[in-house]
Amino acid sequence: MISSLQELADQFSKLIPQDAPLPETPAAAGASCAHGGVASQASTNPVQMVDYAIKGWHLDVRARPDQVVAAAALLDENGFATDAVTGVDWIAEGEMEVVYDYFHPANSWRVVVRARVPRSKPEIPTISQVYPGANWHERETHEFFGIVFLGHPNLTPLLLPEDADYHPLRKDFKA
Amino acid sequence: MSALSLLSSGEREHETFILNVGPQHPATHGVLRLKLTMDGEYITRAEPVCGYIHRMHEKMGENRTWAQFLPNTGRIDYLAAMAYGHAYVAAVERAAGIVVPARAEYIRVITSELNRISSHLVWFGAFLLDLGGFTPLLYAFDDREKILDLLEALTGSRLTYCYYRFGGVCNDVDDDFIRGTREFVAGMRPRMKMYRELVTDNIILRKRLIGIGHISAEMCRKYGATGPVIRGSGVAYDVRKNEPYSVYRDFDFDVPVFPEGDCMARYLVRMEEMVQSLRIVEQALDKLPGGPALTAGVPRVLKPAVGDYCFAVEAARGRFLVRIVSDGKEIPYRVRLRTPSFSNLSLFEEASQGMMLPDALALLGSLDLVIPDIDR
Amino acid sequence: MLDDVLSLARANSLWPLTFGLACCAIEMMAAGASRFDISRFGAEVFRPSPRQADVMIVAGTINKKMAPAVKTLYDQMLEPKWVIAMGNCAISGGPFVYPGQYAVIEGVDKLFPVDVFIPGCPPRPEALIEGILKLEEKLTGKRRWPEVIPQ
Amino acid sequence: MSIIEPFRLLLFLVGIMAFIGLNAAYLVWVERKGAARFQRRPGPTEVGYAGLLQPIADGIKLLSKQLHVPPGADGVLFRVAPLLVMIPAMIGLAVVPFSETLVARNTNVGLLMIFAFGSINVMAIMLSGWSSRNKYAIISAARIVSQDVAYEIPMLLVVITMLMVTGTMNLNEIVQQQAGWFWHWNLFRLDVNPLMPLTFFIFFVCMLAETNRAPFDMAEAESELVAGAFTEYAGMGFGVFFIAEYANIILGCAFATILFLGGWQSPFGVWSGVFWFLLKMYALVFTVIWVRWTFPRTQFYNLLNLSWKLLIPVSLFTLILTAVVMKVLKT
Repeated sequence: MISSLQELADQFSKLIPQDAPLPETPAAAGASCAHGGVASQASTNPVQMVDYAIKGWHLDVRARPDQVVAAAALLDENGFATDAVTGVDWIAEGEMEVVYDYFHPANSWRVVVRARVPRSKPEIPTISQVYPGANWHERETHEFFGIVFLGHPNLTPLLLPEDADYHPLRKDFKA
Repeated sequence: MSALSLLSSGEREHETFILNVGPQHPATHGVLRLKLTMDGEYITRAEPVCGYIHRMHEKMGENRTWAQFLPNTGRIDYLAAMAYGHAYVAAVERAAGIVVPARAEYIRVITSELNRISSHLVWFGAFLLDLGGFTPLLYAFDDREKILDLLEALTGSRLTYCYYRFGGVCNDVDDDFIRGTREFVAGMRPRMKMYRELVTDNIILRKRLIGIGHISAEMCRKYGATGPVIRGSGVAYDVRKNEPYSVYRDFDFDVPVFPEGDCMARYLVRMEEMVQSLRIVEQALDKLPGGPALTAGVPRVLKPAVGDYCFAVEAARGRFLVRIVSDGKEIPYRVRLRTPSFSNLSLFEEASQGMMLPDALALLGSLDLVIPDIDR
Repeated sequence: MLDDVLSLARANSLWPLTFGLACCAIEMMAAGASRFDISRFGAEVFRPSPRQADVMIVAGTINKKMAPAVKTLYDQMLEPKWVIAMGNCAISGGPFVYPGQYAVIEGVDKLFPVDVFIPGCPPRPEALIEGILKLEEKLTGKRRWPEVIPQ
Repeated sequence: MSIIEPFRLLLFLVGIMAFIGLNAAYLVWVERKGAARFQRRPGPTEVGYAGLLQPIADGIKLLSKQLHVPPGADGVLFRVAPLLVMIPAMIGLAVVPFSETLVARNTNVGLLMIFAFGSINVMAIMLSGWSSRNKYAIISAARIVSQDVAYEIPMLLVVITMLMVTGTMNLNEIVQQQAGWFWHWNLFRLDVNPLMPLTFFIFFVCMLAETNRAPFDMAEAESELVAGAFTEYAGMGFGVFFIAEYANIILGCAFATILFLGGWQSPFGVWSGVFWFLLKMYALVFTVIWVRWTFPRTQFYNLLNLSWKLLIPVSLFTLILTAVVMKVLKT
């Protein structure tokens, strides 16, 4: 159990070493200062403390897709609860971002973990075995963005009709 | 596997049947559908099927300007629309760096808490209706109408409020509202006592709720269940205390917590929350500062700074989180609405294992679901 | 003569289907509650089974996933039956219609015939009562109360 | 038997049918008005004076609804069930003495007859649930059988207790034994059964459960089983079940009045007559309605637990107690 967010940030730094650069496409590198949110605005450090009053969370973690399960397990050990899983379609950069929100039931801590997957092959491992509550969020993200959560037990549409084969929240979606 | 066990599993399969509860069913409060695999009256598997009232709120956010999305916030959770408007407005204010006057924050707290009481009153009535008691519903609606009168005079609508604006609220409160609210608070306290005597102490109700539908604190954490559900499981998690927003720091109120984790605990949490909301409203009226209720000079077409921003509030059903992504244009790039009912319902499948049908419906009622809040 | 008696009886005993879709359903409940009390017109007998209901109050948005279920409910209701479209969503899709929308049915009259439309988002309970009175008027040809014309 | 006896019986039969129909119609009105009063609203006011024509409008509407047998249902049983459900109430009321002379058939086994035919009620509702080919209806049918079996037993034990106290199965004689001031009523016969009020209470609870009224309305548990066994019934089929429900309440309350409250006897020992019988019966009916709009529904298994673990042992105990007390008093 951690006693402060700094401790958690240190553990995350160990989990996601800074020297391993994130796989960034040239398009993303060019557009990141325009779109990428706080993490890409500043340094390359994937683990950053953020001002809660400005952003609404404390710790921002940029992970590779294969690190999100380990990140979820670390947060689970430290008593965090799953808040939401969602996607953002960065069509200009050819990428999709999967955003994991966490809150702590006993403290005021908020952690955001984000990972980017290429738009052409949007696949990311599921965290539903760590947090069963992420199951539905991932189903929803799958149906709205077409992001495939590898290993998910039941990746069927949740809110759209059972036979829906469209992904409405993609930016290039036309009804 | 022996032939015998194959046979018995096959027979067991044969004995269960699938019961479709909903989309039109009196107990699902709307258009939720439950696919229950039943063994007699016992539920072996309960699979909620949602989406029957999916209304594209998140996609609509990407199709209209920041201000044009405001009416949508009133229609996600129509019972506690104020808190939803609050979260969205505050998230945009955070992104655009708009400062809200103190008077507006106080008015937001007063209206949100009144709305919370009215939402809990509807839950109270509908929950008792699930349990087969019809009369409390009408008593609760009686009290609710008084709140609606107050809010209607202030906001112009009875249910789907669109009252908050970027930088404040659209109408300042007048003396009539303040006097009416004080009268309501004074009149509501004896009614709470009456509800306790009439309903809470009823032996049949207690038999139906105590020890039924147990949800552990760990399960709440794993599923992200919040609001009265997690507080009924012994965790004092309340966004108003854990991540204090608006002016909630200024008020003296308690977070009711009951450790049992059964339907009765969740019932008592909500009943107690109404009392606490009355306390907050009273204090806010006492402390209500002067000044404007809307910041002047907020542009009609807003272009918040680039980046993503969150704002979480304690809605009547739990933690409501708005995550907005702005690309510096007049239209949001993405609006993500994390609704409490969605997470609260997702634990139903695990929690209802092996329960009997009436108990499972009591559990469902105690989660206090608003279906458009799940489907969005 | 017999027709008159029948339609008079039917008009005075409109049992609605317990069928709430969205926001308007709360106002429908409010119309049944003490302040507005549609039981005055004998219409408070909300029947959860479509077989026993006479009038379907479509109170809310119908999306493409829900449309087959609503259609089934309408088919399961027995003649004579009526439909009240309550609220803008049931009339036209209401605030949820925009070019390129993918989920909402733009009006319940796309699915089956509607007798009375009640505008509003959501309509007030008084409006629902007026809608029921309009339906009675449609059945009997007579209006129960003189219409109030706003000054 | 005189020559006019068959005509007299026929007249009574018609009278009983009219009585049931009128009562069912206006008890619905009383229930709707009463519920409205409990809930601080006016209730039906617009259809006739104070909504008095409301039941007639409902009745005509139900009669004029489309007839429908759901596809896949057992057509014969589906149609027969509403007819069967009326039988016990009709036969029961045929032996109920409304006053000393106002009784269709004064038989020596009236008590037995009511119970012998009472079970048809259960069978009819079970049939309706089973033949509807609807899962809610089947669950409801299963519930109602186990519920009525569970509640028949304590009710019978109570009736046997009363049988020992009165020593006759003739309902007319039972009432005549209770003549005089109200402490002669069986309810206050503490000398033979010190737990007599409790026995009455058990009888009343069992009667609520037998007639499927709240808080024991498992068969038509709206928030769980839509409309229970009657989910698929429409129009007059549903209307008949509605009437039968009230007819059974009337029968149950009439029976309680005869067994415990002195039937047509006046509480003051003079001016006895049918007026007193109706007054007592309607007071009980009103209590039934009152209970419905006050309490939530019990769970199904609590209902069975209540019967098997509490009511049956207690009613057995009162039975034995009565036997012992009577034996001691007589010797």
